[in-house]
Amino acid sequence: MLERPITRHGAVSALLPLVVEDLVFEAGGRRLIDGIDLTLEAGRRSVILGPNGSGKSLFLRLIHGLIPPTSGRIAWNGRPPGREVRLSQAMVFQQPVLLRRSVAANIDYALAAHGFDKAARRARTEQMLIEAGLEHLARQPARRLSGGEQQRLALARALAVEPDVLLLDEPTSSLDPHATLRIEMLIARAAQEGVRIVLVTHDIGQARRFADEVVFLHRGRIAEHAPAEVFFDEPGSEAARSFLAGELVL
Amino acid sequence: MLERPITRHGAVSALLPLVVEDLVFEAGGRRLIDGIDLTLEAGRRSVILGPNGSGKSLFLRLIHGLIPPTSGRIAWNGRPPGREVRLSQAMVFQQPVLLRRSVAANIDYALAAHGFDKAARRARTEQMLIEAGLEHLARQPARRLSGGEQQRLALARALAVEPDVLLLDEPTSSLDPHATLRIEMLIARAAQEGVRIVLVTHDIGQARRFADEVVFLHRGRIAEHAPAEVFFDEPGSEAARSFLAGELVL
Amino acid sequence: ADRYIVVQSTTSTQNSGLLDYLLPIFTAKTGIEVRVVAVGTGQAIKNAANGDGDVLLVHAKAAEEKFVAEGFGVKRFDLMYNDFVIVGPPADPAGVEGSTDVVAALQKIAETSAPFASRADDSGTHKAEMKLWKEAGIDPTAASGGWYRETGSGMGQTLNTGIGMGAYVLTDRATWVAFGNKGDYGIAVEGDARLFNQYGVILVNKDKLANVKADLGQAFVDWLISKEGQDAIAGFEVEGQQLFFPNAKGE
Amino acid sequence: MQDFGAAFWLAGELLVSGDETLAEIVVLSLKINAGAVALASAIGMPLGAILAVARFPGRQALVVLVNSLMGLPPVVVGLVVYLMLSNAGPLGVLQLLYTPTAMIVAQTVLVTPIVAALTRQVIEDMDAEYSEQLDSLAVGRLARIGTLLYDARASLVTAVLAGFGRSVAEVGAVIIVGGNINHVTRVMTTAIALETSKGNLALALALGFVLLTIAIVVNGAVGGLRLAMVRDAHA
Amino acid sequence: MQDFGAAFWLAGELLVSGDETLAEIVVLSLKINAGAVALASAIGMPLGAILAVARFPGRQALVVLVNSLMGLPPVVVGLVVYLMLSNAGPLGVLQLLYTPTAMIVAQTVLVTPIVAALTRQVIEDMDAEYSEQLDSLAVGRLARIGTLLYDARASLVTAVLAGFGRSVAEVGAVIIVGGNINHVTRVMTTAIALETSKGNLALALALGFVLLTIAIVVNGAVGGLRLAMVRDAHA
Ligand SMILES: Nc1ncnc2c1ncn2[C@@H]1O[C@H](COP(=O)(O)OP(=O)(O)OP(=O)(O)O)[C@@H](O)[C@H]1O
Ligand SMILES: Nc1ncnc2c1ncn2[C@@H]1O[C@H](COP(=O)(O)OP(=O)(O)OP(=O)(O)O)[C@@H](O)[C@H]1O
Ligand SMILES: [Mg+2]
Ligand SMILES: [Mg+2]
Repeated sequence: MLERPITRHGAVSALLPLVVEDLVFEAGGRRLIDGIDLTLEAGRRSVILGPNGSGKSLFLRLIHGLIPPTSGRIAWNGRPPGREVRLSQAMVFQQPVLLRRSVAANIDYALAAHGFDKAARRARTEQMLIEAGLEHLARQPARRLSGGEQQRLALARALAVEPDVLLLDEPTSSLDPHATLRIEMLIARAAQEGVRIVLVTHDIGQARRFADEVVFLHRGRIAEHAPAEVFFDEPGSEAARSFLAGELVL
Repeated sequence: MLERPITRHGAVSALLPLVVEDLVFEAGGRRLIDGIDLTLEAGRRSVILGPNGSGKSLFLRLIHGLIPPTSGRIAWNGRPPGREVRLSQAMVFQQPVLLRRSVAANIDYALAAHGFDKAARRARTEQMLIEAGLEHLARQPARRLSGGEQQRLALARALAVEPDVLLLDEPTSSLDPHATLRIEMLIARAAQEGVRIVLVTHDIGQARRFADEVVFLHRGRIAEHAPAEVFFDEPGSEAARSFLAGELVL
Repeated sequence: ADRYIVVQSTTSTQNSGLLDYLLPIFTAKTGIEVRVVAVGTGQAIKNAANGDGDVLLVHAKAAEEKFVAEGFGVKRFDLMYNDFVIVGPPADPAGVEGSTDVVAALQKIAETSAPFASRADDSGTHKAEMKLWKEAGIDPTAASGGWYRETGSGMGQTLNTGIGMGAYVLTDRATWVAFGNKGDYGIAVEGDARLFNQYGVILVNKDKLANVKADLGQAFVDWLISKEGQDAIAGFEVEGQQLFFPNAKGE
Repeated sequence: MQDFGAAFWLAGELLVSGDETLAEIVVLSLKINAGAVALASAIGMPLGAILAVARFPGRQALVVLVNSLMGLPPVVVGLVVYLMLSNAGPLGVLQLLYTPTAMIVAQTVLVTPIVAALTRQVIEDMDAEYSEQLDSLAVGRLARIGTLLYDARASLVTAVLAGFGRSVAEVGAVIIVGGNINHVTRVMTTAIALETSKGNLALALALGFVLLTIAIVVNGAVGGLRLAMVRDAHA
Repeated sequence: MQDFGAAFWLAGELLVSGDETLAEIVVLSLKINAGAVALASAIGMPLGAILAVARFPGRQALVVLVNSLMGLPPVVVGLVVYLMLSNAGPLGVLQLLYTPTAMIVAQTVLVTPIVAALTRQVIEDMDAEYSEQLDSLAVGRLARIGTLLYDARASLVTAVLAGFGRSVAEVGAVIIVGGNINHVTRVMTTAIALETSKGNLALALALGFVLLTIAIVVNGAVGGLRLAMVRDAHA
């Protein structure tokens, strides 16, 4: 089972709060992120909801520092996102990008990038493969895995490096119901151990099970940012109301 | 809205029944599809369920003729799968493969491949974009779409060619709840108009809403093949029971 | 430009600038364009034998006579001559500078194992060189890779190489005088009658090779060996020095 | 070393002076290379794509052969073309020897394997992603090759530029089949070889710099086109 | 045309007879080409990968330059190396002119841009997929380049083979810096050029066939390696 007694990168809250101010991202002649102001405090589990194309993935990539914003500020406890900050973070992409190597080598690679030594890598890789239910596939080429297996591997790789912040972009969309529950438990445990989790999902059930607070994105803006009870029981915005009702949101 | 009064390729049942006999597929030293016997009749909506890595995607690719089986027979109303047969079929892959072209061009391309003439292509592309809620993205590069938008485009492209058989591999895994319902309606209407649908999904709710019959795969074998009511109410196999209960299935 | 002929020639006539000087005079007079393909002697003869030239202009008498004897050429004419010289570095390791006895000079070079760069490409120049070694009673190829360096290249390239490695080189005077990369080299051996270098011109035989432009080619050969052509050759100078000496006997 | 300085000066002078002989040579070089690269691309790209996509016995051997033909010695190609076009050869009646056409033919033979081999690699990589989707769409063989070539066009530019590089730098083949005839078949590289053999090293170098300048201009233009392509290729 | 037949015969005879002079030439050719391709790959691959990945002002210009350098005329490279290594040149003291080492240097200069330009293309295509994931893993610059080169190794084989093709076929540069000296610096291509200038076309062709046979053997071996690579590269 996942042992995570201490985080490798010092105090858990070292990267928090995340403060986003007037964030704008434009591409292809469209304003895709349209002035987002947001503060994420330590110690909570945030879920980002929103219709397809509302900018959830872009938002994660922006705060992770993978793409430069058109304007606005992003600060992790005062530090702009960059390699230093990312060394204490991990992200699971909506579409897993696996290296052209074996399943085990994919995890080992991430560990090496984060400075784990050889012995630690070996042990941790094995442990993570078991957590993700992939131990029987350790020597298989990663890119030949089934969709769900790929997603589990991406998650195992992200958890392996013991991040302080975990950004998850629909991490269970291809998982079977049982695997979904199991992964949710893994994530929940990490959260308990102090990992700051930001989860994008379309699974409202999952959002309900997991969220302390909800950020609802709509057309590149924050339509609502509220504690989970408030959001699910009495959403403040029209867009969120109709989203939860499964109605048309454009 | 989608108009589909007649199918382009003659009698709807021309490709049915699908008869699969003793199908085996091996790769990487493993037996991944392990002796499947199955007959799919016309006029029903089949859902394939099973845990990650049980062989659902491989099975779809096999019957679509995308990969040659190690042994066994596949016959669509007596004809082996091949280009001829595929001309009356369409498949939505678990991970959409979009051409390096615009959104509209992706649909137009599929239509051209299926012999639609220029005027028809124009009209149908526009119609499908509206169906999929992508009309405002028509000129965008397809590969820059959001995950959900990509999945919708792949679906629109598959529906566009008016197939007689539609193979869907988790087509709504990245869709928001509303889009999921909308796409389900599109698929249901196609089914009503006589399109034979085979759907792989991990969304048990979706399976319940949609299935006439369920094929439950487990470790490359058919653990159960039953009418939907039977499967969901009193599953015959241990594996299916625990799958539905969200328990450990290995 | 329909009225043109192709001349297969050695590189010395081209590299020295003779043809650039001569041909416009001929073309102005007759309206016949002359296209020169300047290659190794062997290649020139082979090309002509394939019918890919109308006139052959080389300096390897034995090979030329064979060419005519086999019916590829109509008739061989002496055209002009110049002479070979041995060029060498100022240090003169073999002590041959100022010598007019080429055979003795070669013997000295061999004795002292001073580097000598040979074209070794079966060209007219190379054949002349081998003849001289034979007269000196030496088989230099035994030392190939040692002091005797077979460059397997054209005259210009062999000069570049020889000068680069401080070797003596046998070259025709015309190429040498016009050569642009002399470095600190100078002529070490010259003036021996055995260094005589005869050029010949041959019209390719139309009876054997149907595509030959016999009329135009004949006009060129005729002009070259005419008084006018011969005078033109004599008039060609580089740095105030006459490089070719006409000696056609006329028809 | 003074040769370098002299060569730069000379190159500058040559470029500025608009020397007529030089202009003639440059234009002929460009014509021949453009012709050869166009032909080689027209043959090599579909050939490479077919090799990438088709599955038939002996395919692997053919791939090795095409890769090997990137190492065709220019002199050998020159000789073969010469023997074909020579008056003594089977195509002698065409009277193409010592013409720019002959040079284009020889260059095309040299460049085609390069374009084909590099295209095969690019298309094979792209087909790994597209293959099953195109199968599913029941795309025919010909259309498939067209699709892959079209969608990979931004990457294929480099293959064509590699072919252009070989062609523009090449001397061994064109000097044999062209004959380096002044005003008729003299191109940049044969002129460079000639000046080198005359010992005019500075002039040879200067011509080399001019040639390189031309190559840079061509590559820059193509590079610009490619960028535009990538921009609306949605890559 | 009888030349072709004669050439085939001769080539067969040469290959079978185990002619000593030929063996010497073949061995030297292989040594020089192997050395040059190894050096060019060691320089060109990282260079190409850096060009593919790094973002800095002037990068686009550098890409154009490297692409252009694929069109470096061998004679010019030969001249430049000659002027550097000649006794009058800055590196004259090394006494490398007319040695195999000088030939390796010249070939390396010629081949490096080819490997670099083709590597850039391959790595750029792969980086389009890997880039954000590697960023997310906080992979450092150096490690990133290593990763991309390693994961793309099956595709990079073609780039190296293209370099080998250029190197093995090249004559213009090696004849200038090597001097084509019998028993010292004579390689296949310079031998072919020599036999051509002697008018021994059949022998020249035969040597060409021998060279091509060698190229095919090398490519076949590399192709086999590559297949094994792809198999466990999980591509
Ligand atoms: N590089 C880009 N160029 C142009 N448009 C882009 C680019 N990246 C994203 N977009 C557009 O920005 C919008 C938001 O994209 P994003 O991926 O953030 O959506 P999302 O909220 O994650 O949606 P989904 O639920 O479908 O994953 C989409 O409409 C998408 O088409
Ligand atoms: N080409 C291949 N080589 C080796 N193993 C393969 C190959 N293709 C698939 N597999 C393996 O076969 C098994 C079944 O794969 P498949 O993609 O059919 O699963 P699936 O049922 O669709 O799972 P998921 O729900 O995760 O999509 C997996 O364990 C996968 O790793
Ligand atoms: Mg997204
Ligand atoms: Mg699957």
